[in-house]
Amino acid sequence: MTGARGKDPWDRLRAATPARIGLGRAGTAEPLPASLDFQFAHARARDAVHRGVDFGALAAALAPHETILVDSACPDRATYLRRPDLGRRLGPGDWPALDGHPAADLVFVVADGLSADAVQSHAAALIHACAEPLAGLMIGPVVLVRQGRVAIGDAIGARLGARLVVVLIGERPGLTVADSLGAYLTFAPRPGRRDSERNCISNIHGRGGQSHAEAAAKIAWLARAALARSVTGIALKDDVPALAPAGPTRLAERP
Amino acid sequence: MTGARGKDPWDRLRAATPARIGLGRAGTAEPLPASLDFQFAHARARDAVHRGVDFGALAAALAPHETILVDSACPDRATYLRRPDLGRRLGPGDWPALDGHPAADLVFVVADGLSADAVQSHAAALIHACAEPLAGLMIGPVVLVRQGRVAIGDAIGARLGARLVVVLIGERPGLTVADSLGAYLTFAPRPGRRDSERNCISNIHGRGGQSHAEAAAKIAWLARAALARSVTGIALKDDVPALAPAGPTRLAERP
Amino acid sequence: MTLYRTTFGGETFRFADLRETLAAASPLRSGDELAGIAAQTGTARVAAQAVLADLPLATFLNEAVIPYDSDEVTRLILDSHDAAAFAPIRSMTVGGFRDWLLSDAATPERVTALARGLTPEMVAATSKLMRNRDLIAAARKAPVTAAFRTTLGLPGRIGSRLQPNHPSDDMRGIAASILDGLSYGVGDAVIGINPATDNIPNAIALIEMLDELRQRHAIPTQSCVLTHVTNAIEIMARGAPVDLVFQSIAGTEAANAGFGVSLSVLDEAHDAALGLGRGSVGQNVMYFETGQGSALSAEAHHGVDQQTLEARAHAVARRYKPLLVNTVVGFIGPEYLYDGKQIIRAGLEDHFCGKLLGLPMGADVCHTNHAEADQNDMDVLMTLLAHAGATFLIAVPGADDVMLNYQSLSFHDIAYLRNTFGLRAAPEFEAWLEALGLIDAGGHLPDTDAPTRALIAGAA
Amino acid sequence: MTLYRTTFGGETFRFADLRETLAAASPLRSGDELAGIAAQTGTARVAAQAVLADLPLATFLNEAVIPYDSDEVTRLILDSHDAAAFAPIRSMTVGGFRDWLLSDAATPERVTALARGLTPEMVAATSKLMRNRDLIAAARKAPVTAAFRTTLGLPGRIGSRLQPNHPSDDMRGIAASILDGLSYGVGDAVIGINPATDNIPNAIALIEMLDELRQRHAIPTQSCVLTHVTNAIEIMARGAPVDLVFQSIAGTEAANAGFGVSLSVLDEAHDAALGLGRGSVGQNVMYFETGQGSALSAEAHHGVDQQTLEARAHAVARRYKPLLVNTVVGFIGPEYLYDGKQIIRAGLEDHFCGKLLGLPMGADVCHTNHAEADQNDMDVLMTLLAHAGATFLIAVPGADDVMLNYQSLSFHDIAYLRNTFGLRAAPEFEAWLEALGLIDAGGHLPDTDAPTRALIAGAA
Ligand code: B12
Ligand code: B12
Repeated sequence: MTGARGKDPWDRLRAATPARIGLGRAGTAEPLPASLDFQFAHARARDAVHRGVDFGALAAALAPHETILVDSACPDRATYLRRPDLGRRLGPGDWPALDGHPAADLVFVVADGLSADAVQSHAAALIHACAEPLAGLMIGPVVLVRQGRVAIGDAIGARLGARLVVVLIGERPGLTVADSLGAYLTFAPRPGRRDSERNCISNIHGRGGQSHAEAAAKIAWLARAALARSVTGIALKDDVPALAPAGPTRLAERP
Repeated sequence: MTGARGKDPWDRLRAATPARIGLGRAGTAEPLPASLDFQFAHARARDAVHRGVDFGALAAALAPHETILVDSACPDRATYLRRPDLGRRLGPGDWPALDGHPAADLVFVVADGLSADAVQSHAAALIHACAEPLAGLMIGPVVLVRQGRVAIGDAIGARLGARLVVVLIGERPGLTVADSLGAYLTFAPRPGRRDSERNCISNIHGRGGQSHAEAAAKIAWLARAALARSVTGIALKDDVPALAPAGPTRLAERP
Repeated sequence: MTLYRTTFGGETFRFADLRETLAAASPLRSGDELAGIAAQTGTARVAAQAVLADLPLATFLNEAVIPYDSDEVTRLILDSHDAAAFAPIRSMTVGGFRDWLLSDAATPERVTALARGLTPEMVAATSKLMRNRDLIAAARKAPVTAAFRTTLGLPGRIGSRLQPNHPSDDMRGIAASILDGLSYGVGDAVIGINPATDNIPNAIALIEMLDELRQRHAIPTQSCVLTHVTNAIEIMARGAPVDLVFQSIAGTEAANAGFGVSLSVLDEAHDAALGLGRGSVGQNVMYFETGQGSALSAEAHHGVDQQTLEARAHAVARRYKPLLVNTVVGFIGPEYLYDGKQIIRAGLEDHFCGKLLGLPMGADVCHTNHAEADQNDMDVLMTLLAHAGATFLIAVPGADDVMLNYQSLSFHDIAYLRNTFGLRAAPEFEAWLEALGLIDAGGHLPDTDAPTRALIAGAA
Repeated sequence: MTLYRTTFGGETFRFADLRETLAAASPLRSGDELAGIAAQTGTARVAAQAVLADLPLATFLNEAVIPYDSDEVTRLILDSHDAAAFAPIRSMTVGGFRDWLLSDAATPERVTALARGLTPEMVAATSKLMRNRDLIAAARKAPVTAAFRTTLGLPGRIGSRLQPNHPSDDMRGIAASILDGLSYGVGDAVIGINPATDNIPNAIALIEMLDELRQRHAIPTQSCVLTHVTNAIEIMARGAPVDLVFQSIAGTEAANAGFGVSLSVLDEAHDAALGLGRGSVGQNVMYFETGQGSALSAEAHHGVDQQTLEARAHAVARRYKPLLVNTVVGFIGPEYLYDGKQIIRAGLEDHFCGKLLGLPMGADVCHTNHAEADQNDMDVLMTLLAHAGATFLIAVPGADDVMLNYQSLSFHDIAYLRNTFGLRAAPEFEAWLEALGLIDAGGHLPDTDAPTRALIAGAA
């Protein structure tokens, strides 16, 4: 089935998803061009894991927010990949910049995680997009973390005395999407919080993912609910009516 | 066939070889004790690759032979394993100790190769065992090489102006035999010699291999033939009558 | 008192207890190194294996790696142990059991009869004494079938989960991926979506879409939206057409708590799903994912090695007679399974342990872009698992999950396994594929795309 | 003039010539890194593959990686190219050929008919565009049979070389290992000894011993003493009962010179062996070993990557219609194939290339103690090769060669492949095994050791 007969029936469907559909086949294998595309994307995604965030540029983009840059306990990328425990802890030092801030309702922590590209492309814009939906809440300084994992937000949030911490972090890069940002909300952050005590908003990016505005709206909905009910995690369900039309969706509908 | 019935028929045969015969089986797998033995031996053999030769002790054991210690171009073991090309060359430096020696008929080069144990256990004894069978030949100093490959004998032999170089080298360690020494003879050594221009005597060790006396006798036979016919390699065939009795050998013969 | 020590090659090796021995006996992997419990040397590892080999299997009934009083998974394991099923092997050591399992005496009938008499720790210990070869040969002796609308695990067949994820749960995008998968004959184990968001109305919309699609095309298969089990409970309460309830599970009570689950929550979900009575050929209603490293990641591993904990997660799963269980073997990242070699090994171990414990075990043969692995390693593992008798494998369009950001198998890979080695889809689903012309009588993809065009047209 | 460049993902990649493109397109391995010709980045590797993909297959008939005038292997390849066999694919590109090979249109009949129309470089280039999965699927389409006293390469069968080496060629020790191997049903491809010494009378003694043993037990198989081909010529001249003539070969004239051989020496040996007329069911009288890295090791690689050179060695082999060819895939060491992953990949490549070129290709699935590999990797490779249709695999007692100092497969492993997957020995040899009760009618080892005892007693 190397050469399809007639117009490619997948053309219309491809517009509906960034997924690799309608590749065709050579026997049961992907035809060579698809196979090469895939491997090229793999080589690129592997590189993406190792890129670093330009925190100076990020801090500038975040203005007028005050920013504080900290390191996790991981000295380098190789360690980061093998020692998630260290990525959850602040690195050696006193980090005096974290002291003396007035207690905030909400603190944003921006960690490179596994994708510098995600953080560089989306973190500042997302935080700015949150300004309106979060209006009225007391927001603390934005803490930027080098070599950080989600749970480092617990230590930082506790240190700043924040009621709620929102960690924006680079999700592991995929083949098609290498700049996907995740947001993790934890009420009453302190070291030892479980993942079941957080909420997550994932896939914030521009290739079919959630837009900054959509993500900001969700963060705000969850943040307000968390602050109102003093809880995050599985006890806090996102029950906003479905964005997508409920019920059967026919493929014939034009994208 | 986990439990064999009656006396183990392999008992007698086992004495004839260090090979892992008569292991029995669990289904088609090796029974567990045999499997563990194997893996233990593997762990040990891997360690053996990384051990270093005590060249001081070796030089002492070689007395009264004069010895000269040189390095190959490999700075360490990790490099040695990935860069055989560097193991064939002398390391940076002038190596003045190699100069000023009278031209010799034969020079021994002892290189660690892949088994320090082989060199430590057999090199000195073998060279001493060669004294008598090589009587009458002019023997140069013994050159000891750290991180060396067989072909480094070409550079050393040429530098010393030797007619024949005999490289004694640690063969890669096996599971059962980790101290096997090899001897490689090259007539008119000079960089660029091919392996087909050498002769080899292998498996010099005490676990069913060739004894020092046997190996010394072969080295001497080949060395004298090489010097007489000005050639080593495939043009020089070892045609000494078989040591083992020719013709069918019945297993019944008691070991 | 059991002494955990041995002399090997002249050296004496000592281990503090069962837990430490199990950890040291595990083939090298990064997660155990991260936890600081891996054997320090290759020789120590073999020595620990030798110690394990001599332990009576019964040891595991007396000595828990995590205390009975503090862990409900331990209680589940010991309380549900079936002494009668255990009887044939009660006097064996771990090493003796390994040898017996590989022997001709261990027929599939005898091996499968043992399942409820085996504890996860027994099986994990046994696996540590096996080479990859042995894990393949032995797993073949423990076929397990389960059924809902299709029957999975029959000999000579391999099932597949069709995973049509989309980064924002776009319905048309998901449907497009489903059609793509069906055109390769994929989806007999389940059509299962990981929803990008945690929103409950959104999950319901997806479930309804799946059900509508299934009914419109009369596809004999089951669907699942892999949201959190507490969401699923809520969703069932709202009357949505839920076929299978999904949950990620781990091998300790604390790790499960980190996942936000407990046996009582799972019991509740299982009862609710059974109550819906939606299966046709069977009533196995649960779908679980496991995977080495999750307990350590939740800092809830109690010093137990990740492979033993994985087997304990299997014990959680079997309480619910699931339709599907799969290890997500390279999914988390290099901190637990560093490279292709470790992923391959772990995949074979998890499959073996699951099967021995009586689970319809499958795998997500996968890796992330931060691991030292590539599709060649996946080729190796999928081919080996297919020959080890895996119940099902997961596949996504072009092997690239655009939402979870990792590489799994592609739909093509499932077709490769079937075409090249003559393996078939589940019989009910296969009949449907054949009726639509999506496969020929030999189970092969046809040399025409007309049936695919018809499928797409029918969906429009 | 062909331009070796492409644009991929916005970047432009350039390669100097065919040789450089082939090298950069090869999956990563230490030998190409050692030679300084590996792709510098992952993206450059894919770009080189893209360049290769677009090259017409005919390019390889016009552009030699090593000049025609200076290399007899190049001359052999080009002079013996069969244009008629090439005709069906003459207008294809390398990428098109890869796709076609994997398609249903490429039936075994059509694929095997191409062999003499393919050059090693074409096949090597094609393999570089394939994943492990593809190498397995495609190799299955190119079965090759050859025969001497047994018929090798028949469908559903896997042959085995029994390798009974001893560190000082002790006759009893060797015979003991042979009996051990026979008791596992091993030895249908050949009973082949690597003599520890290079002594000619010693080699003759071994040859006579093998022949006597074979005749005494009426074993339908062939034997070989793997001494240098120039020794074999001398030995045949002295009238010893030589079944097969062995030689290690490489892919360049200079590397072969380093091995002390040339086409004319091989021609001479081949003629001499044919002249003995000792085969019963066939007259394939040569046995060759190849293996990636040997040309580089001899500093005779001309900047060509080791996988392409391996395929060129296959072209040398096929001139002699051998009974057996095997790659010694992990034999040399980590400087050429660093770890299990590279060994597995190379094993599948070598098998694929050999088969496509029409060789009865087998493998020594092996590794050394200085490589990053272990028996788990060997389990993987042997299982994959068995399913890829390998003609034969090498096995030694307990997987430990006590003379060559490396680990190969054990006799047990061959039995595993046969018992677990239903593969069988060569028919003539299988009948003999069954007659002696060493296997049952299903090809399985029996549950009694009586036949083995009888065999040993008969040898005493
Ligand atoms: C890796 C991963 C996991 C791993 C986490 C272990 C680990 N060490 O990484 C495992 C397999 C255990 C896992 C489990 C689950 N996950 Co998850 N996971 C991911 C994934 C693929 C990547 C995360 C990432 O890159 N993080 C960035 C790195 C740098 O941060 P990190 O600190 O190393 O990772 C931490 C977080 O990722 C966190 N985490 C992982 N999953 C989840 C889910 C939730 C709800 C929360 C709060 C935290 C959390 O665990 C890690 C360790 O603390 C994302 C998808 C994506 N594209 O991001 C889904 C994702 C975050 N997971 C998801 C879900 C639903 C789950 C489960 C609840 C599934 C279930 N029904 O049981 C479970 C339980 C999670 C929990 N409460 O602990 C959803 C969340 C949906 C949402 N918007 O709420 C996502 C978006 C995928 C999806 N759409 O299905 N997951
Ligand atoms: C590895 C190996 C090879 C490799 C060498 C490539 C490499 N890079 O290592 C390959 C597979 C190419 C090879 C080929 C052959 N080998 Co070889 N090889 C060995 C082995 C297993 C280990 C050698 C070792 O550890 N060397 C030590 C390291 C540290 O030194 P090195 O500098 O890295 O290695 C060099 C030498 O080993 C040399 N070499 C390897 N084999 C031979 C054979 C001869 C006759 C000579 C002179 C040199 C030589 O090549 C290497 C590169 O220069 C030995 C068995 C053993 N137990 O030692 C057999 C062994 C040395 N080889 C042997 C033979 C017969 C051959 C062949 C002639 C077989 C044939 N019929 O074609 C060919 C051709 C050799 C040649 N003239 O080039 C015999 C020699 C018998 C004898 N007493 O003469 C041995 C003892 C094994 C055996 N009994 O069959 N071999």
